[in-house]
Amino acid sequence: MIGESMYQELILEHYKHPQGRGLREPYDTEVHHVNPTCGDEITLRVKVGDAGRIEDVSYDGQGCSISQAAASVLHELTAGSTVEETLSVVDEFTRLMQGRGQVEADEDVLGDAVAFAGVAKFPARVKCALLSWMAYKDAVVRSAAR
Amino acid sequence: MIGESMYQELILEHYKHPQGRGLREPYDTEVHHVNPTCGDEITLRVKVGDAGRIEDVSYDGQGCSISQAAASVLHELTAGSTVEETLSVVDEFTRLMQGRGQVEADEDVLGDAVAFAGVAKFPARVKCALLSWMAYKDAVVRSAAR
Amino acid sequence: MTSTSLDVERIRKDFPVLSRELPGGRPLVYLDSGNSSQKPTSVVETMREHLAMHYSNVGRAMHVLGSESTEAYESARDKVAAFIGAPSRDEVVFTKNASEALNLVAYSFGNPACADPRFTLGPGDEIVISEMEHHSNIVPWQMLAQRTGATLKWFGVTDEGRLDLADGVVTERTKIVSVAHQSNVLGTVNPVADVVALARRAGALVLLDASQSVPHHPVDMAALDADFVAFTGHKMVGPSGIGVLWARGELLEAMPPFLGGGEMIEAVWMDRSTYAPAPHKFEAGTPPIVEAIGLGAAVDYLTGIGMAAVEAHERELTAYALDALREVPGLRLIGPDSLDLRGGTLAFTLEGIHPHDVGQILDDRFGIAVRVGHHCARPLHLRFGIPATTRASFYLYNTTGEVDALVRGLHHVQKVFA
Amino acid sequence: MTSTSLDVERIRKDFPVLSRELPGGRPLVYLDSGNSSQKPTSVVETMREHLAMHYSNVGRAMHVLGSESTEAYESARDKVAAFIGAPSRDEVVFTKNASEALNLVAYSFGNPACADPRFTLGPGDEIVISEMEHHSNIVPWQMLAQRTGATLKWFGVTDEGRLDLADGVVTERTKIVSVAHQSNVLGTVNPVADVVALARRAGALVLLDASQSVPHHPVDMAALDADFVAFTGHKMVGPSGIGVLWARGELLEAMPPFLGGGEMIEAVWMDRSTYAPAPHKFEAGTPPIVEAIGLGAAVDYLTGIGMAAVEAHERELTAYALDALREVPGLRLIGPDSLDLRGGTLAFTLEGIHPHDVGQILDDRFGIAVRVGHHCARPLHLRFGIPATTRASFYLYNTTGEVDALVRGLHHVQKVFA
Ligand SMILES: Cc1ncc(COP(=O)(O)O)c(C=O)c1O
Ligand SMILES: Cc1ncc(COP(=O)(O)O)c(C=O)c1O
Repeated sequence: MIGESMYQELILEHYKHPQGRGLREPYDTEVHHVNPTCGDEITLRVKVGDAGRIEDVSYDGQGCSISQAAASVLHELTAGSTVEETLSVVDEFTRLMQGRGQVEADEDVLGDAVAFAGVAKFPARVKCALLSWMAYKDAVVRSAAR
Repeated sequence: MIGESMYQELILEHYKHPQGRGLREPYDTEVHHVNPTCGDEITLRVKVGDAGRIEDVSYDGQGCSISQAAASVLHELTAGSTVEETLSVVDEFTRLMQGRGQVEADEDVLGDAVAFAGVAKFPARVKCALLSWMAYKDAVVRSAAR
Repeated sequence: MTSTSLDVERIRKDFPVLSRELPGGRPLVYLDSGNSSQKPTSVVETMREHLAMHYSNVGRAMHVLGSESTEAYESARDKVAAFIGAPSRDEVVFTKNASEALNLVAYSFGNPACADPRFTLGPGDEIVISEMEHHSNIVPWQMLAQRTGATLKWFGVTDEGRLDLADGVVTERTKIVSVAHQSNVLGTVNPVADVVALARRAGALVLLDASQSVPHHPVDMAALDADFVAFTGHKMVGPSGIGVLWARGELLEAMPPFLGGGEMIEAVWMDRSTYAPAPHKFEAGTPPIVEAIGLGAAVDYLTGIGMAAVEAHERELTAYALDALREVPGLRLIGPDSLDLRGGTLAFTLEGIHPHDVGQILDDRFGIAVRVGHHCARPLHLRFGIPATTRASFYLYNTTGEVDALVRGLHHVQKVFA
Repeated sequence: MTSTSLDVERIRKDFPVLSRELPGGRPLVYLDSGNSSQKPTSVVETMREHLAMHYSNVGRAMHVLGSESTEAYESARDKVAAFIGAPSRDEVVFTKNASEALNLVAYSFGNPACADPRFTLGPGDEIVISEMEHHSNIVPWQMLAQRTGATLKWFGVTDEGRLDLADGVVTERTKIVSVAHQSNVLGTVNPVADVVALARRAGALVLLDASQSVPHHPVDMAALDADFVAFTGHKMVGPSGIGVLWARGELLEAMPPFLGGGEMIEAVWMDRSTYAPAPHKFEAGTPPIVEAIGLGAAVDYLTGIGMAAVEAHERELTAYALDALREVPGLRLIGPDSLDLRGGTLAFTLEGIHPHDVGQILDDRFGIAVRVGHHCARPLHLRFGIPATTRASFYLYNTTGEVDALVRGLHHVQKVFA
């Protein structure tokens, strides 16, 4: 009972109908991240346009509902934002996830991603939620470094 | 109190006045044994004469009263016996020492060595009592093998 | 239905956690003993009592506490030796877990300081493992191959989840064959005699990873006829922090030491050392004293129940569970689906639902603890083309009622993700 | 006289064994904490409670018990990191004891699979230790030298029992300098800053064996400025079966893995693996879970008392004991006889009486537990031309009354052997 709150309708919805899934061209950087605890994997591509505006985040992978839904939510949240804006959302999301359930989520910053708040109570699942977000951060940092 | 019985007068006597101590010529075999737990060492020489009669057991070493007294008692017990006779005393002594205090000593076989019965209750000291006796057994086995 | 072999209700009372109510009022249904088992009160209390009232270092100490600890530690070795039918107590080496035991053996190969031809290893020489191994029986050999230039080879696994003892894997160049006695995913019990025969013909040594067999079956070193056997305390109602390597005495003598330090020596000079005889040669430093004593209590506990009865009980549970799981739509069992040569470990996938989600909902909703993921056997999962499975593993304290709970739980999971 | 720094009577109540009556009605006078310390109730009960009610495997398990165990295990790491002032919790690696930690570092040198120039080692390269080391900081380096052809060198020890940092020992060829922070025989606290400066100038890494310092002094990783620090749980009121390696994160990253297996990997294929980041990279298999949790409780206990207070108390005891032992005829102290840079470990010989006999009679007659022998430091004893010493070592629960008992005991021993 306790934790079923983790499986928010919204998460199941994104899992069943993932947004922006599939690897697309063109892209600046492609990264591949793995969660060794469970074998979940994601390949993620980022295309950054003028003025640091994200043009596309495309991805493919395998994993549980949490990791898949998190990627879908990430795709939605990044669309049309600047790298800088998205990185502050990533930071807030990371803070929420690593807060062991003690951190209050900032819904204004997180939007739909707030649905993952329940995951923070399950240390073993935090990595699932973060997989695509960490991959994204890695990808934009590498893009910028080029 | 309990264990002071271990320090029988006889043991202290042998320790203070060791019998046959010192390395002598001639000899058939010399062995060097070490008790790594405490650093006690013994060098022991055996000279076997006709009909398997022990002509001399000479030794030198350093160690606690138990190990020194055991060597002295060994020297006395072997003098003039045959290898075969002494090995059965060694076996009985070993049985007593490894008996964790549960074994009844056979005084007829062991003679003075029966004074070490109390040592068997102290596993860490058993090796001290056995050091010279094991060295002796090793030496006569090697003598025989030559 | 209750088991005919064991008085499970009485046994369950020995394991305090099994009566625990989890947050939210869920009872605990612990089906994760293949990962680590629960501990009976006798083990917990033996450790507590020793730590509180009799503890000191072993071997080196010569006072009352020292002899009490040494006596208890060494008698744990006697108990383990008797439990596994070891020809000699001196063949029982205490390690921190099965992984250390496996690494210890791996590190004894290809060590330039050891000239024994059985343990030399270099380019051209071969190491043989299998595709169903736990990472702890894969990675040490990969690392050994990297250090020495030797070649790592492996037996495949059949679609049914059996070891494929194909020709040509073991050759004249093979120095060591290291395989699981029982797979921690498939439940498969491997044909030890066949593996040993193959290895002997090639002149190779045999290591059995018995981490999943010793806790669940009567296992006898003499009957197995392997050269090395590794297992771990925490999976056999013993504590964490203690494992066992059994090896033929003659091999322990030939092997170079692994960890250097206090207690494993005979004499030390600045520039060289001589080593103590086995088992101490392989037990450097202060050993897991209280953990070994706890393992001794675990072995007493299992012996009191009887390993044949434990095995029979798990067999009944497994038969029951195989039948019950067959009824779950979309469930694919990974591993043998008959009782033949298999233990009580059932790994499966549910069509369209990630094992993570299965495990989490079983836990969240019903307090059912299963393991999800690749169970430290990623290559085996790659072999079956799946990233992960859900695994239920049974032990002496499990009931058919718990199997029923699992099946109900799986139906619920399917409803959530429908 | 009672200590002014600590409420020792209250502390003694935390250690149940200290109230124990030994067979024959002797009280226990435990002066062997340098060998292994006693455990407070809080440590014993934390372990009991965890084993009985919260136990499961860590990391890999994703159910309630799994997250309780993981949380407890990882928070023990946080506690240890805070206790030693580690810049990052990820620099704290759990091992089974200090010996494993020291071997882990030794095995990271000269591994053909690691190209990092700091860790390559071969003929011509040098390893530097000292003559006052514990066997656990000698034998791993002898074995490394044997495997690689490198040369083992060492600092001598002065007659007073100080490290002799003579010129020419550390050279350009030195890759690693590994010395004790505090000697387990002499009590000497070594000048870490000088050793580190010497090593840095030569471009060598520095390992400190802090097995005897971390339990007795406030120790801060940042202040020490070494590269590696090893210590052990059982000497710091923690359980057996758990040790710690601290190392700079950057070095942990550069080092090859030591033990291979579950949990230390990122991904495994049959022919290769990638590894998890530190600390997990060095924690193969099921770790000593309950033992780490017990060490966490030990650290909480020591922190509650305050390490500065522990240090001050031991200093008082040492001052008192140095004075008292000076009065025993024929007693020769091995080690510094002033309070300067020394801890509460007093090793000595009694003219004409073997330490074995001293120890046994102290125990038999008075229940006084001291250690006798070479204390796993045989080369140091060879250096002083003696086979063995008697060693009294103090901890937070000892009293000046116990020092008096020791002195009375020694007088009795002399009477027996007069
Ligand atoms: C200075 C020193 N180093 C290393 C060790 C080894 O510690 P452990 O036995 O826990 O491996 C000890 C204690 O035995 C010690 O005193
Ligand atoms: C088959 C098998 N081998 C080895 C291991 C490793 O055991 P440990 O984690 O105790 O080192 C396990 C369990 O984790 C296992 O199931």
